Amino acid sequence: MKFGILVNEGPYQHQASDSAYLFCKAALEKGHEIHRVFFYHDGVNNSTRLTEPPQDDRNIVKRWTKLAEEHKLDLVVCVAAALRRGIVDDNLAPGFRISGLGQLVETGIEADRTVTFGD
Amino acid sequence: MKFGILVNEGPYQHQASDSAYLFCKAALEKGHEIHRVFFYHDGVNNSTRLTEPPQDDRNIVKRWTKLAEEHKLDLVVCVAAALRRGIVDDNLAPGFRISGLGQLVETGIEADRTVTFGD
Amino acid sequence: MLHIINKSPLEKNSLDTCLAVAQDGGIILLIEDAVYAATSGNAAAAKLSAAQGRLKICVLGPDLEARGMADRLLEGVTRIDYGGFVDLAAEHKCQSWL
Amino acid sequence: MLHIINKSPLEKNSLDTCLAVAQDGGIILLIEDAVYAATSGNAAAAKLSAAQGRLKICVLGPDLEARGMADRLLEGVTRIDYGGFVDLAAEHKCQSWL
Amino acid sequence: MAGTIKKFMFVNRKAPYGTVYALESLEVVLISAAFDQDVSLAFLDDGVYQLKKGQQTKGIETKNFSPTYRALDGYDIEKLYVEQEAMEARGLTEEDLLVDVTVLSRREMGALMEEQDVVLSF
Amino acid sequence: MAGTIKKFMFVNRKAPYGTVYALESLEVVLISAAFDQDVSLAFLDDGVYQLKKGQQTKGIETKNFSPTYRALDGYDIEKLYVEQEAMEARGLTEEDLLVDVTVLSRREMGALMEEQDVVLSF
Repeated sequence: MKFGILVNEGPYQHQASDSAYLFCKAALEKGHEIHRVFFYHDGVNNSTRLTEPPQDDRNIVKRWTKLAEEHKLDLVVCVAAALRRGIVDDNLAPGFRISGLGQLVETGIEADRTVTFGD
Repeated sequence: MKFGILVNEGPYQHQASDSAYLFCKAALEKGHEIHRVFFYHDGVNNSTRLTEPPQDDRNIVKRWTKLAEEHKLDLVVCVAAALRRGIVDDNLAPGFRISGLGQLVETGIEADRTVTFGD
Repeated sequence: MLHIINKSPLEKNSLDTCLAVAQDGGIILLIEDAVYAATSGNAAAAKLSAAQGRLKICVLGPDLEARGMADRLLEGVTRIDYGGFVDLAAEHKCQSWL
Repeated sequence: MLHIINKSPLEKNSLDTCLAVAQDGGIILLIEDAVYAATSGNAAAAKLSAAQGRLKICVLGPDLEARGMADRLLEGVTRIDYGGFVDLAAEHKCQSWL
Repeated sequence: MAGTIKKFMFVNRKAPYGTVYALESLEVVLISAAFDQDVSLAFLDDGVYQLKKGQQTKGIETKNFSPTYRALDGYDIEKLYVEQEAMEARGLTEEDLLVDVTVLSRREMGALMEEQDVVLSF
Repeated sequence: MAGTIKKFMFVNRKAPYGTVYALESLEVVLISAAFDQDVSLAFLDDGVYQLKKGQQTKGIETKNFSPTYRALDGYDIEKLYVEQEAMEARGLTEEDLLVDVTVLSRREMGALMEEQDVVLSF
C-alpha cells in the first residue's frame, strides 16, 4: 500500500514530526511504500540542516535525512510556507526538496491513504 | 515603567509574535521602556533574516528589526532553543542577538513587569 | 492580577481554569482567539457573565474587529486597544494562561 | 474510518467533537497527549466507555508508556504499537482531528 | 493515475488569525482547484468563525484573507459545509456568513466524511 | 538591582512529550537557580502529568527528562505546588508523583499566584 504523509508542525515544539517519522519507519518495515512526505505550515522547519539538538536527545532532521537515504523517500517542503518562515535551498538538509503545494494534492490523488500529523 | 517581553511562538503560525510586537509598539508610544524581548521555544524562529512573506502581508521579522533600530530594543534569542531549531548567527536578522536563558531570568528581575505571549 | 487569555473557550480549557483560580478583584483580558468568549450567543458567555461581579472583564478591540465580532460584544465587558492593554499591564502584575 | 486524536481531552475539544461526528463502526486511535483519555480515573474516560459499543477504541502503546500511564489503561481499549497503527491506516481511510 | 478524480475534504476547526491554519488551508484549497478533483470544505467548531462577515484586520496589522472565501466560487469550489451545532454554540446564523453554505448536523457531517477519499485537516 | 530577590513562579499546564513546553520550562527553572531568586513551580491541569512516575520514552525515541524533577532538590528548588482538582480529574494521587509536592486547591493556588512578582507560563 502507498502512504502519503502530511506533517504540519516543526521539530521539537510538537510531537507531530516524531510521530510521522515513527509511522513511516513502521510502514516501511511492513513493506509499504511512502509516496511522499509533505511538510506544510511550521512543518517546513523540519528541513533545515542547521539544527544542533543536545547530544542526549534525538536529532529529528537527521533522522528524516537518513530514512530518506535508506528508502529513497521524497521529502517535499512547501515553497509558500517555507518563504514565510525563512527556509531556503541553501540551508536544506540532504533528502529534502522545496516544491509547490500542488505536490500535496498530487499525493492525495496518488497515495492510497494520506495520514496527517499536526498540532 | 520597564517591561520585559517573552515570545514563545514563531512567526505566522501563531499570533503571539504579532501581539507582542503591537504591545511593545504601544508601550513605547506611551513612553514606557522595553527592557528586553526574549524569544524562547519556537519564538526563536522570529529572528531569521531569510523569511520572504507575500508582499500583501506583514513582514514580522522586519517589523521587529525596525522597532529595535528605532528604539534600541534588546532582542534576545535563546541559544539552547535556537540550536534545537537551526537558528544560527549567520542567518540572524539585524537587531537580534543570541544569548543564554539567564537573560530571561535577568529580565524577570530587572523589569517591573514581564508579559508573556505564546500559544 | 491581570490574567491574559488568548484561546477560544470552546477549543481549550484556559478560560475555565483561569476563572476557577483567579482571585476576586482580578482582571481578565481576552486577546487573540479568546475574544470570542465575550460575544453574545457564545456558549461560554454565561460563564463570563457569572464572573463579572468579582472580576473585571476586558477584551482587546483590534482582535475583536479582526474576527468580525465587534458588533456583538457582551454587555458589561470593557473594550480596550493596545494602549489600554499597556495601561492594564503597567497597573497590575501579569499572568498569561498559556 | 480511522479517527486519529492527538490532544488531551481535558485540554482541547477534539475528542468531544470526534465522538459526536464519528459514524458507528469507526475506530478511534488515541496518540500523543490523547492517550490520557483512555486511562482510568481520567474525567473523560466515561465518554470513551460510553462510545465503546459503537466505536472501537485503540491507543498507541509507545505514547502511553512515555507518559507513565501503561498500567492504567481503561478496560476494553486495545493497545497497539506503530506497526498496528500502520495496519489500521492501511485497512481504513484516515482522518486526523487537528 | 491521470484522470483520477478523488473526493477531497478539507476540514477546518480553527478560528482565523490566532493561528495560520485557516489561511494556509485556503491556499491548499485554491491549488486543489487546478487538479479537477471533487473538493469539499467542512467547517466545524471554531472553524465556522473563518466565514464570519465583517472581518477588519487593520488594527492587528495582518492581511484580511476572508474575501478569498467569496472567490472560491470562481474556482468551481462550491461545496461548503458548516456544522449546525457549531453555529448554535457560537450564536451564528447563515446570515452572519460571507458565503452560501450547506448546514449539516454533526451526524450528517460524519456521514459525508465517510464518503471522502482524502480528508485533510490543518 | 544586584541583590534583588523576586518571587518567580513557573506555571506548567501542559502534558510532557506532546509538546516541548514541559522540557524547555524545566531548562529555565534550572537556570533560575543560579540567580538566587525565590522560585516556585506550579502544576495545573495537564501539567500535573509532567510529574507522573514511570515514564518510559524508549518507544517514542525521545529523551526521558522526568528524572530532572528529582534533581531540582539539589538546586534548592523545593517549592512544587500541584493543583488538587487537576489530580482528581486525572485519577492521580501524590503516590503517583516523582517528587514531594504541596497539594493546593485552585483557590489556594490563586492566592499563591497573587503573591508572586513574576509569573512565567510556557
